[in-house]
Amino acid sequence: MTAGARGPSFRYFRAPSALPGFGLAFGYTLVYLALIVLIPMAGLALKAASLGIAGIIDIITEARTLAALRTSFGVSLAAAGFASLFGLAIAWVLTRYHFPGRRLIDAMVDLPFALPTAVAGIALGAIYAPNGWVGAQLAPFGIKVAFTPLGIFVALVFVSLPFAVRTVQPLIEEIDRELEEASATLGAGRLQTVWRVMLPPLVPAVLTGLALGFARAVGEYGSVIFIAGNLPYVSEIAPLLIVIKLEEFDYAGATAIALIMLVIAFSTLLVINLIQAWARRRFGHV
Amino acid sequence: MASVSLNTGRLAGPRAVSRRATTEALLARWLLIAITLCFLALFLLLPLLAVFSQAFAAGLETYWAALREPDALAAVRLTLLVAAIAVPLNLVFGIAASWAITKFEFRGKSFLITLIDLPFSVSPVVAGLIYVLLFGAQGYIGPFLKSQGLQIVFALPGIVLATVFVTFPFVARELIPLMQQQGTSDEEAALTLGASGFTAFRTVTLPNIRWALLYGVLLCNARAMGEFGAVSVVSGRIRGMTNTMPLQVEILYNEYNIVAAFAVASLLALLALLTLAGKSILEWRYGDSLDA
Amino acid sequence: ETVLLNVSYDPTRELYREINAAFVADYEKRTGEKLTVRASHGGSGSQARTVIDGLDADVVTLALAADIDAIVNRTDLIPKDWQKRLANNSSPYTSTIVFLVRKGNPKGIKDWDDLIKPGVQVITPNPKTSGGARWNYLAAWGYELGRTKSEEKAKDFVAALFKNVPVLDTGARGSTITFAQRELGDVLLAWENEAFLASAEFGADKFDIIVPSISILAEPPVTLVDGNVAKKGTRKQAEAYLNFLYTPQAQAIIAKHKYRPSKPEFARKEDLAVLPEIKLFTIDDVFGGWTKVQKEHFDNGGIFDQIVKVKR
Amino acid sequence: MVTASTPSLNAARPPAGIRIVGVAKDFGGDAALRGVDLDIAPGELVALLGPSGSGKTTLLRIIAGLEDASAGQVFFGADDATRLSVQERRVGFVFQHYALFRHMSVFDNVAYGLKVRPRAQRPSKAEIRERVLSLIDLVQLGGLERRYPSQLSGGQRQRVALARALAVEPRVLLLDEPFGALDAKVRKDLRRWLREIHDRTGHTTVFVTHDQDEAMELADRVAILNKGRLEQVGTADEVYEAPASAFVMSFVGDTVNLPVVVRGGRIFFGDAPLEADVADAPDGPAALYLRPSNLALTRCDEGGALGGTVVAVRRTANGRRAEVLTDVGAATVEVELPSGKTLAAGERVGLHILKARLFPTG
Amino acid sequence: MVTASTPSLNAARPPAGIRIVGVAKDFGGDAALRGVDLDIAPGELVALLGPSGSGKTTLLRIIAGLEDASAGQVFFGADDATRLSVQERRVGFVFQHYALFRHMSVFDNVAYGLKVRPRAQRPSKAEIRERVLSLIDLVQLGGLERRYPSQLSGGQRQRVALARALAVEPRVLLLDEPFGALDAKVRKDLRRWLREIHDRTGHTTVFVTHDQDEAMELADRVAILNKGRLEQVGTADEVYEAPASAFVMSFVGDTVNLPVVVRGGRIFFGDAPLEADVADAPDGPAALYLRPSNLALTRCDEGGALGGTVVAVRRTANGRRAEVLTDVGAATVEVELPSGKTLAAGERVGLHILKARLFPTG
Ligand SMILES: Nc1ncnc2c1ncn2[C@@H]1O[C@H](COP(=O)(O)OP(=O)(O)OP(=O)(O)O)[C@@H](O)[C@H]1O
Ligand SMILES: Nc1ncnc2c1ncn2[C@@H]1O[C@H](COP(=O)(O)OP(=O)(O)OP(=O)(O)O)[C@@H](O)[C@H]1O
Ligand SMILES: [Mg+2]
Ligand SMILES: [Mg+2]
Ligand SMILES: O=S(=O)([O-])[O-]
Repeated sequence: MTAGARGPSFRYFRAPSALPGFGLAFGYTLVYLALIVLIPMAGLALKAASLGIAGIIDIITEARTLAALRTSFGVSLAAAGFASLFGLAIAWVLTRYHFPGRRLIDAMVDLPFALPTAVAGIALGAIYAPNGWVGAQLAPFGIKVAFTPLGIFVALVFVSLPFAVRTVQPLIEEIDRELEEASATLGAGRLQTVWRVMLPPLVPAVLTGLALGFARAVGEYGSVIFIAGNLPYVSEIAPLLIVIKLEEFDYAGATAIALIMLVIAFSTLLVINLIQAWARRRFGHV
Repeated sequence: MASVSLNTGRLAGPRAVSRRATTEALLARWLLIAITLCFLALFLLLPLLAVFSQAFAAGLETYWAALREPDALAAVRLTLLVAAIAVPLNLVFGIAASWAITKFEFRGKSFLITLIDLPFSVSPVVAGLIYVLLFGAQGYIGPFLKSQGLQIVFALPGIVLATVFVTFPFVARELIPLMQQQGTSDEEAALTLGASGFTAFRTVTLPNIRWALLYGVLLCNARAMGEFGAVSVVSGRIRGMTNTMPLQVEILYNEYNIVAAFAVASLLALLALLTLAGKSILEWRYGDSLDA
Repeated sequence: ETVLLNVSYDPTRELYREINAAFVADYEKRTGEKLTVRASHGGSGSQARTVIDGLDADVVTLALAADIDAIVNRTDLIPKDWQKRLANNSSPYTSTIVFLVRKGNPKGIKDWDDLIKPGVQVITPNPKTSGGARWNYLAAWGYELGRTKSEEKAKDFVAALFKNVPVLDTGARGSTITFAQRELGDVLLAWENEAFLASAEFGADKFDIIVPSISILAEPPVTLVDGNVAKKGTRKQAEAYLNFLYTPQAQAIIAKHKYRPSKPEFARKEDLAVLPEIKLFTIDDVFGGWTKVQKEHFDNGGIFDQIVKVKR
Repeated sequence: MVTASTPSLNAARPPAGIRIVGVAKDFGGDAALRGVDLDIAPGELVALLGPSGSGKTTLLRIIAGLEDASAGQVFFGADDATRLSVQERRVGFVFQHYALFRHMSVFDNVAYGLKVRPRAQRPSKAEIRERVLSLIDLVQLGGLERRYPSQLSGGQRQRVALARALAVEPRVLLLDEPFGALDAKVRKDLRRWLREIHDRTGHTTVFVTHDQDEAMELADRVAILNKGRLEQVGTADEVYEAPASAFVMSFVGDTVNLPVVVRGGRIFFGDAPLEADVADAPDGPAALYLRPSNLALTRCDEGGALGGTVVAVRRTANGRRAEVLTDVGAATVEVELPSGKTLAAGERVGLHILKARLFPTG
Repeated sequence: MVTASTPSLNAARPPAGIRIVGVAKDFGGDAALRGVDLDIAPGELVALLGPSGSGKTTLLRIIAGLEDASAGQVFFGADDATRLSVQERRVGFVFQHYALFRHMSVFDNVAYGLKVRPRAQRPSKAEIRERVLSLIDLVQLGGLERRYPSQLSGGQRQRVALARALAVEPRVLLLDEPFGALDAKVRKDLRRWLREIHDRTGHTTVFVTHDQDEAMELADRVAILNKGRLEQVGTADEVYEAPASAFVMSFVGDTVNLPVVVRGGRIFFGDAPLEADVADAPDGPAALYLRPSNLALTRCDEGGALGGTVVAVRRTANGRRAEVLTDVGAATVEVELPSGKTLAAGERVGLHILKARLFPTG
């Protein structure tokens, strides 16, 4: 970039730099972002706006919509929470213990990232159906997984698991051995050390993982529809309701629900950022 | 596993006593490992096994036949084509975005990062919907484009767009933390040595990020080939034309062709496994240059 | 090369695969022109939606007239009088709704009123998105209405029936899978052809087909999408395709796939023989046509919505 | 300065001495420690000094019980500490990088050791509060008790770490390069302050450093480790004036080192006999060590002086030094210049050895 | 040492001087640089010395063109460098953390600047090879050219960085705390070695450091920055002996600082008049700065001496210092002890000021 382009008029927007290519890279980023994400989203907003606030509220307060949103958010929260809990344990085991096959298992945690959701859906459906490998074991106890909200839960645990593990794992790796030793020299037993010294700094990461997993779970479609049963008021999720509304030619309804989900997605991102800002202030890291 | 005897009482000797300072009791460790293994087996391993066992349930012959079916082949071809378009697009975008974000200071940077992250948390179904709203025959610009003979939704462009949307942040996400950590001094060094901006990028920046880039591309590709929700909304499900592999899985499944469904699924699962293997190899060999 | 796109509904996958092949061969023989016919399948409602949103269908072959009406109402692709353009209300075949139960009929299901018994699990797709499900719904309604002559009772009856539904798939095929493969539920309300197909696919030793005392005459209509063929210049071929459906060759194929051909004389005797005798009522007789039914029962806030709302 | 009297801060019981007997440690490669014996008197402050990798940290961790010795024993007073777990040893350990709990305020960090005690031994809340606050006062952080570690400077963090270690009334206090991560200026301040605290509380203290200044200034005695072996233990003066080995001599303070040969009690550098004042030495090759300040500059032709040429004169922070290339042996020797004396490169000078030590080599 | 003659390493043309005129820099907060003027002669080695945050790096980056000045100009010889891009300035820049290209071998790192030249100016492969190898020899890394940066020690990496910067025949050489990340021992070695290289290649060199020893030892002249302002530029002796400000005095070398009052040309510390030897000073409060070596110990009752009590005697690496609490003013003063002299805490002494400087305060 020439000296001229680094003139004062630019400075209020960005700090000058000797490195070239900002204009090109930034411009391309914006244009691409606008084309792929912003303009289409604006279309959604426009469509929703034509409904008016009252119209939107009408649609999303429909009993069936509310039920679907409740199912989506409730089960997603439960699943992300469950995944976070086990994710913490898994991350702990993978970073702190050495046992045969650890690397393999570590690699496997990313499976839900890489495995297409539809494949996961039919596979989970096949396993947890009353005649599947696991479902058949549970059936005698009257526990039904597939085609119940529990099935949604299973699918969503599957998709949110890697978020839970991968956000805490680096932090566990980073735990300063000296902290544990300091705690021990101060007289704390192992359980006290884990509970009072090692876990609290992980809380923001666990929350971040939970929020990421939740955001992903709420939007998940592919794996859920194969295992959910899709019963209105019981096991119907919001993304499916969007599809159903679309198939009923109810664009307005679909848009309104999509909008609500977008708002939730935005808020979740916001919450994640807040958690991270807070953690940075408090712990000096995320 | 560390070999620590359980009787770590005072008489057990010094070795056993002090190890406790930084690790849990043996029993607790075993318990945790067992829980982990069970959990992962139940949620990750079993589905994977299910895919392959069902795919081969009727023997190898049937398996191959299912994959040689013209519709299946068409789906494979379409999926590869979509990934071949979407991944490079997002690759270029990822590099440009992370260059702008990590090498320069400007206002609204964190807002921009949030926007880039947004597609991660948007439901794939919504991702499909927004393109239908925009490009559908009832949409904002669909009728105009259609009058120009341009078919977006229910055709390749729509499928590509939806795929690009859901895989949008993958490469950028992988690069930004790494490049942030690497700072600008390497590029500055190159400049002081007389390299032009582009030369510096080509000879210094790119090699510095190559493994993270590859990793980002692997994940982006896996997701691009596996996307279901968004694509199903914009696909139109035309046999042999607009069905990607995941959609083909659903279709076969719906035609009672369970073996064929799982056969195609097994291809996707294989792709996932290859992706993970590639990632593990990268991490193992180039761990430090992947560090975020 | 000319490509025709037939947008159809779920259970016709196997049917149109064979018909398409036959038509392409026939058309080439007659005109020397090579054609490709592509098919798209899904829940009937959702298929109509994709056409409305711009899917370039040359012909639509859907589960019920209301779905084609939806296209008519929301676009100008198809003229209003489409149903008059072809014989038999544009339905080259008809079908009906029967019950598929598990082998030996352990719950002893004989007729519609067995479906509302406590403890009986009924599998049907969602009437909002599936054409088949709407026929299911209307058949049940018509049965009770015919028995009691009371709209109220009919509504309660259908509500009770849906209370016994544990899973609502979006298409007929999804429900069949749920019932047959995932072994959920005691009885599947299915297209007649779908019931036969399930038996064939999963083994006749697994299911019994139960024919209720009365059912509905389902008339899946077909039509040309004039707007699209005009643009693509495929009118000639698309019309030929639809007309082919009424030919002896196609009618035979239709019967083979357990649909009821509009011209049974062209079907093979043994194919017709397996189709049971069944008393059928029509939608026009009992409900006064699709337009009315759609508005009263299935539109937003309609009776179906009220029924499932009450369910909770 | 803290003015309030803080009686409760002194070790509740009299401080214990530490006895280290034949401690060795082997990590699999080279031995990290080889038969270290060290007696530390109750209330004494000993600095462990040595180059990187000499085993200082290892020895400290063995004392604390964070590491097991491969051989040997550690006694706290009369107790065999080797049989005690870390928790039971009650050591106050201060880490180089503070190891503060980042999610706890200063107050909670300091209180931690008291709060995790079994209920029976735990002081009441009010007692804890009082004790913690007086400790925070002791380390001169009064008023900062609600801050978090990330809101403190490095020096302040290290003081919190010390207060935390002191809170549990440790029997011995162990510090592993506590000021290693700090600026030179802050280090200097903290060093004096630590000595004051020590004098006030009277803990038996072991202090690891690789900074000789720090060790000399702070400690009652300095223990010098080299490659896992204890080379010398003594006061700063003893170590400086009477180093037990060539390593100690060159590690503590600046030295000039000349390769010489002893023949019949006389010392030869090259061919030139040196009139260095050293104790009787066995014949054979040896290294003559001396301090830059133990060299006097004379006129070049003066008898007995080592002739040389000034190569450069450099400023140091507190004076100037000349680099002289000797005529014989071609060794480069640093000489402290008396203030005011000027010398230019190229000038010829004579060197006179005032004091030196001889260590046999070969 | 390298013996091969390396004529091609000397700057192809005579080295350019650097002239900095009124350079200021403003990052939005406090000004990082305020009107800095500095003339650097061709071939000179100037050290930029100053505390953290004083603007050293900023000034260096402005010279290199990596940062734009908010005001002022930089000249390389007669050329206005402000109008040149980074590439056109041809500076050799050495970064604190090396900034070596990790994916290139030592050879490729050093060759980089030659390889990226436009084809017309690019030397032939053989020439590049020869030049790079002789540079690698120059920095004493002969034989390591196929290693990767990760296989080198910190000191070796920094030497590669220097060779890389030299390879492009820079007009000026800029080093930003090049040894900041290294051990004290390695720093010391590299420092001399750098001076040798500089003397051999004759580049105009600017060297940033916050280590006074390094600056004093290495540089022809030292430029002292404080809060973005240039406080003094001069040789090491000038800066040490005749500091231009209180800041320079206390930043360079150890100082003792007494708050005094000047009345009628005489200096009072508390009530006591001091017979310090300072130039004429205006009346009013002032700070008297002196070096520990500028204090002489006398008998306590000697006339004119400042009475005090020894608080502590500490070893330093190369001698001993006494801390003395003065009777009047209760200031703590450090005094260098002549070698051999012993003093105990509690002893009474007199202090005699040999030399001091006065800076008005208030
Ligand atoms: N956990 C360990 N595993 C293997 N070797 C170790 C371990 N800890 C220390 N060592 C080795 O033991 C030797 C002594 O290390 P130690 O940390 O005690 O040195 P130190 O004197 O503290 O050095 P520094 O000044 O660098 O901290 C070194 O050679 C080191 O490599
Ligand atoms: N890119 C920047 N943006 C904002 N402020 C900056 C930037 N770079 C430097 N500063 C500020 O300018 C002042 C001078 O910084 P500079 O890095 O030049 O100091 P320095 O003398 O090199 O310090 P150090 O010894 O710590 O490297 C500091 O107050 C610093 O915070
Ligand atoms: Mg150490
Ligand atoms: Mg700097
Ligand atoms: O295909 S259906 O419309 O009948 O579901």
